[in-house]
Amino acid sequence: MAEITLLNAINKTLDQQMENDENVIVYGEDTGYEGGVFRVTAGLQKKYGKDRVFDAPIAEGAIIGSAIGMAANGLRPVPEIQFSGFMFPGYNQIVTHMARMRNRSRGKYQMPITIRMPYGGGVNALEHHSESLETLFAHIPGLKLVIPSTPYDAKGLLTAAIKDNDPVIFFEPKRIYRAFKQEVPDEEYTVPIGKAKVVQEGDDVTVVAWGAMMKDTLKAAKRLEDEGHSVEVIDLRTIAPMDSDTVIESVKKTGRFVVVHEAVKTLGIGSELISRVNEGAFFHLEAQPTRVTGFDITIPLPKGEHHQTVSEEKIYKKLKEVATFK
Amino acid sequence: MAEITLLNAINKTLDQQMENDENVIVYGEDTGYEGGVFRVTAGLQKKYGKDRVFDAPIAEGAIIGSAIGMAANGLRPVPEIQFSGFMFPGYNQIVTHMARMRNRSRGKYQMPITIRMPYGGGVNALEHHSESLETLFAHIPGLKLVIPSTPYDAKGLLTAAIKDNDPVIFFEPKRIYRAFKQEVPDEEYTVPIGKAKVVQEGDDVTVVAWGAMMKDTLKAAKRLEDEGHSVEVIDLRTIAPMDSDTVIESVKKTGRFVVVHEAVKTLGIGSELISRVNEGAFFHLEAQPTRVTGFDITIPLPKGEHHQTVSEEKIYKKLKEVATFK
Amino acid sequence: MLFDDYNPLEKKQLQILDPDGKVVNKDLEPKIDDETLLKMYKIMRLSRMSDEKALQYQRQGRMLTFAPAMGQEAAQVGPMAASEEKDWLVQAFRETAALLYKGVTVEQNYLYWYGNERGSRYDDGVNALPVNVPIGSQFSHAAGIAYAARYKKTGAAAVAYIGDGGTSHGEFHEGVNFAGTNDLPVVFIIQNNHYAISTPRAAQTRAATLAQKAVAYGIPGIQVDGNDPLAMYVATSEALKRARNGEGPTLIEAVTYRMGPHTTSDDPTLYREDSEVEEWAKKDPIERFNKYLANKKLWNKDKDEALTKEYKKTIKNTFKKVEASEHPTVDEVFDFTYESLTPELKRQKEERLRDIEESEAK
Amino acid sequence: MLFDDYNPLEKKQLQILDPDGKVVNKDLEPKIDDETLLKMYKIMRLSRMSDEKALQYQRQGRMLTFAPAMGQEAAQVGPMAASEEKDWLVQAFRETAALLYKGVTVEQNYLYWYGNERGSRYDDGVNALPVNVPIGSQFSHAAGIAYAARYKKTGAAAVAYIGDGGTSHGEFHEGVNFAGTNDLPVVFIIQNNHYAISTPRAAQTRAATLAQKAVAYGIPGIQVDGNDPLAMYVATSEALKRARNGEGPTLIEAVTYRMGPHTTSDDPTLYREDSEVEEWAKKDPIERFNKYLANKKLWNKDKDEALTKEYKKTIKNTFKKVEASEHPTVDEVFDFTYESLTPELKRQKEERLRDIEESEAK
Ligand SMILES: Cc1ncc(C[n+]2csc(CCOP(=O)(O)OP(=O)(O)O)c2C)c(N)n1
Ligand SMILES: Cc1ncc(C[n+]2csc(CCOP(=O)(O)OP(=O)(O)O)c2C)c(N)n1
Ligand SMILES: [Mg+2]
Ligand SMILES: [Mg+2]
Repeated sequence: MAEITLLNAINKTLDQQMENDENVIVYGEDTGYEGGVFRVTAGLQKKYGKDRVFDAPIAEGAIIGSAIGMAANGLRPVPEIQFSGFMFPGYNQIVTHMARMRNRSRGKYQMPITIRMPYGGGVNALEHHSESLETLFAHIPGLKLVIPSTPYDAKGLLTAAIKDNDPVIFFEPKRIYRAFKQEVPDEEYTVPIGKAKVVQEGDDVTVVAWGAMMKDTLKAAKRLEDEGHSVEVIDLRTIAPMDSDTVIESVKKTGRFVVVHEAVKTLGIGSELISRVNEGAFFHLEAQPTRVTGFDITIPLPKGEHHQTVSEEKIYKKLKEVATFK
Repeated sequence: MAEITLLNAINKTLDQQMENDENVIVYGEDTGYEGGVFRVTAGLQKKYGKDRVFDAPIAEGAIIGSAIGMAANGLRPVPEIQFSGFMFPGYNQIVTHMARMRNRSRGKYQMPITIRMPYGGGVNALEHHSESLETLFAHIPGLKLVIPSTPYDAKGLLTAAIKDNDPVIFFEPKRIYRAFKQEVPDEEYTVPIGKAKVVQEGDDVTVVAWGAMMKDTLKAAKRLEDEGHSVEVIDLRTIAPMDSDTVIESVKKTGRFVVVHEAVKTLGIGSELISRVNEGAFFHLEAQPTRVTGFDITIPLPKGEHHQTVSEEKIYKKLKEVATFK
Repeated sequence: MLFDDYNPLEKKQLQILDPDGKVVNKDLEPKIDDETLLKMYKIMRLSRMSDEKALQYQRQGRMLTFAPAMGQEAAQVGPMAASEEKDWLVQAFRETAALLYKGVTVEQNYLYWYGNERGSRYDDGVNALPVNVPIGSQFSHAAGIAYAARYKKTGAAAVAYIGDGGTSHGEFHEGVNFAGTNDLPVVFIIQNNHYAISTPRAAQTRAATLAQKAVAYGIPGIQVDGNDPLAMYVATSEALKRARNGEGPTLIEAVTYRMGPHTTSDDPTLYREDSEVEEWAKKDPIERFNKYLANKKLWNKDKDEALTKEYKKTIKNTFKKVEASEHPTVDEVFDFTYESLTPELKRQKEERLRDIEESEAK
Repeated sequence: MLFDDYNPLEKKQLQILDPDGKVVNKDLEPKIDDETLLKMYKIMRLSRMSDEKALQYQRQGRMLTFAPAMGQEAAQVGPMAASEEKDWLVQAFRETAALLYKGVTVEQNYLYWYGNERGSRYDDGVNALPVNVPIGSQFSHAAGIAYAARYKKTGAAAVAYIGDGGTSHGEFHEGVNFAGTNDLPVVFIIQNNHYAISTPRAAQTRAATLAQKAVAYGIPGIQVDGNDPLAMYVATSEALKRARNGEGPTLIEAVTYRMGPHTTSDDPTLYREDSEVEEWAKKDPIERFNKYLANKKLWNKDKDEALTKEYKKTIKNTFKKVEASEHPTVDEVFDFTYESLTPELKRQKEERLRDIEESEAK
């Protein structure tokens, strides 16, 4: 068991899954020879050959479309989209085919595809490199969407995704690719898709976050705990299918609810969580359920991005407001 | 002033706007010579020539992309997407450029583009011809989305959309294209974008719907009224920017809230409305805010579509449940 | 070789059987065994008759919208006869004859257009993807299938269809290019039936032929008389040979004509002249092939009449069966969203079942 | 004519000025006035020097990620010199030299890559779209601009850029095809700099040249020595003539080389040999043009040194100005989402202003 980064965990998991299952194929733009612009797939082509790890032409439609064909013919492709902001040219394939092929063929063709894509802001990036597009996947029946916040979960969720017989979008929080290390077992294990994780139990308020926002959320929660409030922190981990049951159970206990995400506010994942909390725990609510999110604007270029950032401070303030509401 | 259908109202509005502004250009797949598969643009090419009304190759990316170029160079294009389910190949242009060009160029290039597309189910159509994809537009900063439910509003909203200096998605409820006629003034007028309409005042419960669902919602409300409940019915009309203020005011009065839409439940427009109602009228709520929506499944082909249909009966039942909740 | 001889840039078009059923290109006449020749003919007839009958039913309000293949049967049956069972068919949405040849039943095909997904679950062993409605998006599926076939060394290739209108789509480009760079075993067939709904071929692209688009991908392209089943057979055979040899994809343009409406929602008289349709009727692929078989003494009028009678009956019975079929159940519309129901979908399904119960109780 | 003589299918490539600055194709040497020749040279130098300096700043942590145009200046300056002020530049994201020629300032360009949208608001009258990050998506913008130009009879054309990698994208296909069917006044220029990040040109497509992709759209295509500013000038002039004559678009492949990293986030030593870079250094467009101007007695060492000195100073001062520039304000990040703020955005903006106030109060 070694201490590794989230990025390293993904690399090792791909390696392990390729080792264990010859049907796993990895490709994308610059994914092969170079090992990806973030080096997530580094070393794989050398180890498994060009047949299993290759560089695709710049054509997200063909990258996802070919994965659909591969899956129909028995492979388990793990294509990479270089940044989630560039998934749009492949979105037609994702929505109109990948998410529907099982249903369309009444189960004849399943789609064991895992699409990896780095997402999220805070890295001083160019336009289209900082988006958080959870909603565009979670709204589509037939898709699953997972987001790890730790190296351990990255391995477990990616392993589960690759073994899943349904298409899984695997969002990689690139801001914390190398932010910290964690002990990750060498053996294969899965973290179940569809199960949120109660990271910290508490009684006064429930806060839900995921991905890169977990760190800031935990810090904000810590500040609140230091001030004597008990905070239940949930890492949603799977965005779709959303484990609202775990969240609702928690809110039934705390009566207060805050959801945190980088994505824009309107129709962000927060809107659905608030609706489900309403549906499941309305009469337990002691304060209005609240979201801490990005504003409804285009992610600014780096010198303006701080205006859009969901900071620890912002989360802390909202948590406090909700926890102390009377 | 003549009694015309919603489809006819759109046709006449396009005609009038082309007449009044030579910068208005209409094109799309089969939009020119034939006048569209629904005949919405019938007669326009003959009247205004091939320079202003033409048939585009089947390439939604180029249809929207060229509209972006036209708009940057001073025109007001009104492209048609044949069915909203086929907007995906153009979605990259919509999200990554059309919605952002004003911001990216800090106001130098505005995007006065109106994209028309028929949407919604209930017409015994093939796969991908029945979708309700509001969320995919309303979630994107920089886009506007309007949906008329009557011939009068169709003309007023389309006129406003074409005159708007921002990109507007104009959803056409094809199920009611020819369902009924209404008096529509010949003169130019606008229905303001961003303003919901209180169609019917009431005190006991607020129900919000739009597009083809208005008819069923009004019928359900009528049944409830007949049983002695007073129902406030709001036609949202503009989905983005969402006029939640009107809805919140109403809920403050009624204390009860139901939203109705054809789209799937998870992250449908209902989720955002419920969240905003929470944010704006939480302490007025006497029952949990509720949604009547499609299920989270792929729209079935015609022989199974009834399973997914949001029927008058379903709306009625939910309205009654909420209105009588104690 | 064939592809060098028939360079689309030199305005060459491959024809073996002329509209009168005469072999005009003896050297290239393929050696197809009698059984296969008869199967080709019969499938063409079955496809045509099932389309015609469905059109009738549609006008009676008994069938829903569908896309008839009438006129394009040769462009579909030729390539299917040239390929093997292990090869994959990746259709667009107008490939009735190709599907029937591949082993899909008239019943399945009818059931699908009748509005039931059960009809697009082809039997195991029938290597064909379901109808693909989003124009252009299927070519990369074919590339992926071919990738998997090569990787698993099954020796199979993919045969993929698109329309003339579909060639304008970005995903056409991406799919062929992806297959090209990877030297994948795919045969890409464009059925140029001269229209995309109302939009004529000329409005799709300035290129003189669609076959010449192959140049963009560094692969061979050929224009073929798409109403000539033998020419389609030969071009596809050559392309499949290349594919299996690891030489990569080929692009075939089948020049044909859509004799019927785009779909049953379409009124072609709005945008094309009857005279044009009549001209093309003279080049009908079925009549042409009938004469060829008759010349070969493989077929005659009596046999033809018997076949017509037989098919009439089976088609009628099939449609009755389809009309009597159970509509999609609650299980069916919910259970194939994922491998297993999510908790939320379970709740929603229960809600739907409750709704049905309540409305039935009334 | 030119496009017939230089058919990419015959493996022809247009060159006028060889790497030693010698005119090897006297017949085609364009008659460019001295002022323009000097402008071309100076812009190439300015572009190169501003890239080099920004790379330095970036290594010091003072500049953010950007995409240097080093090595590709001729492919950008030639076409801009051949076009008129009214013509539109539709860039990809590596067109520093083209932008500078078009009237964008080094300050604006720096400011943009420094992470401020203000830098992509080019002055009124500068007909150029901002940087286009999504690969391939800009070609249809050029088609639309050209459509509007023709419709309004302004006589303007659009000159659009894409990379070799970009040609694989579906939107490349759709954009060129759309322009083709409409005979629009566009010149499409592919800068084949041999790499798309780490991916070599050969992995993008099986086509022997990128110019031959023109065949797919029925338009002329030509491969040009992209490090030769005169050849680029001539090819673009001819293409613009066609465009203005209503003859439609042209596709130009400029064969060049990216001398620097893809962006400053990239390490090219991971995927290419130094020897390759050195080979291309010998074909440098600026040295070549310098020699040409020297031969013409338009330029000399003294002038060059003076220019270097001047540019060093202005670039340094410019960057200082950019470093000292105000970061985007709350107004700026909110107010350009729509023409006017929506009620919800107004609330959100107020929230942001309150947050700032509160944190400043601390
Ligand atoms: C992406 C997309 N856009 C639009 C449509 C609507 N549509 C259905 S068929 C068709 C025309 C197709 O023409 P062609 O490719 O020539 O095939 P044909 O119908 O002639 O067989 C169109 C535009 C669609 N199905 N998909
Ligand atoms: C749609 C899309 N996919 C991926 C990317 C990431 N990306 C940025 S530049 C680039 C390579 C572009 O190569 P090329 O077109 O040859 O241009 P060059 O960088 O060589 O100028 C890629 C893949 C992107 N910007 N857009
Ligand atoms: Mg066609
Ligand atoms: Mg390149």
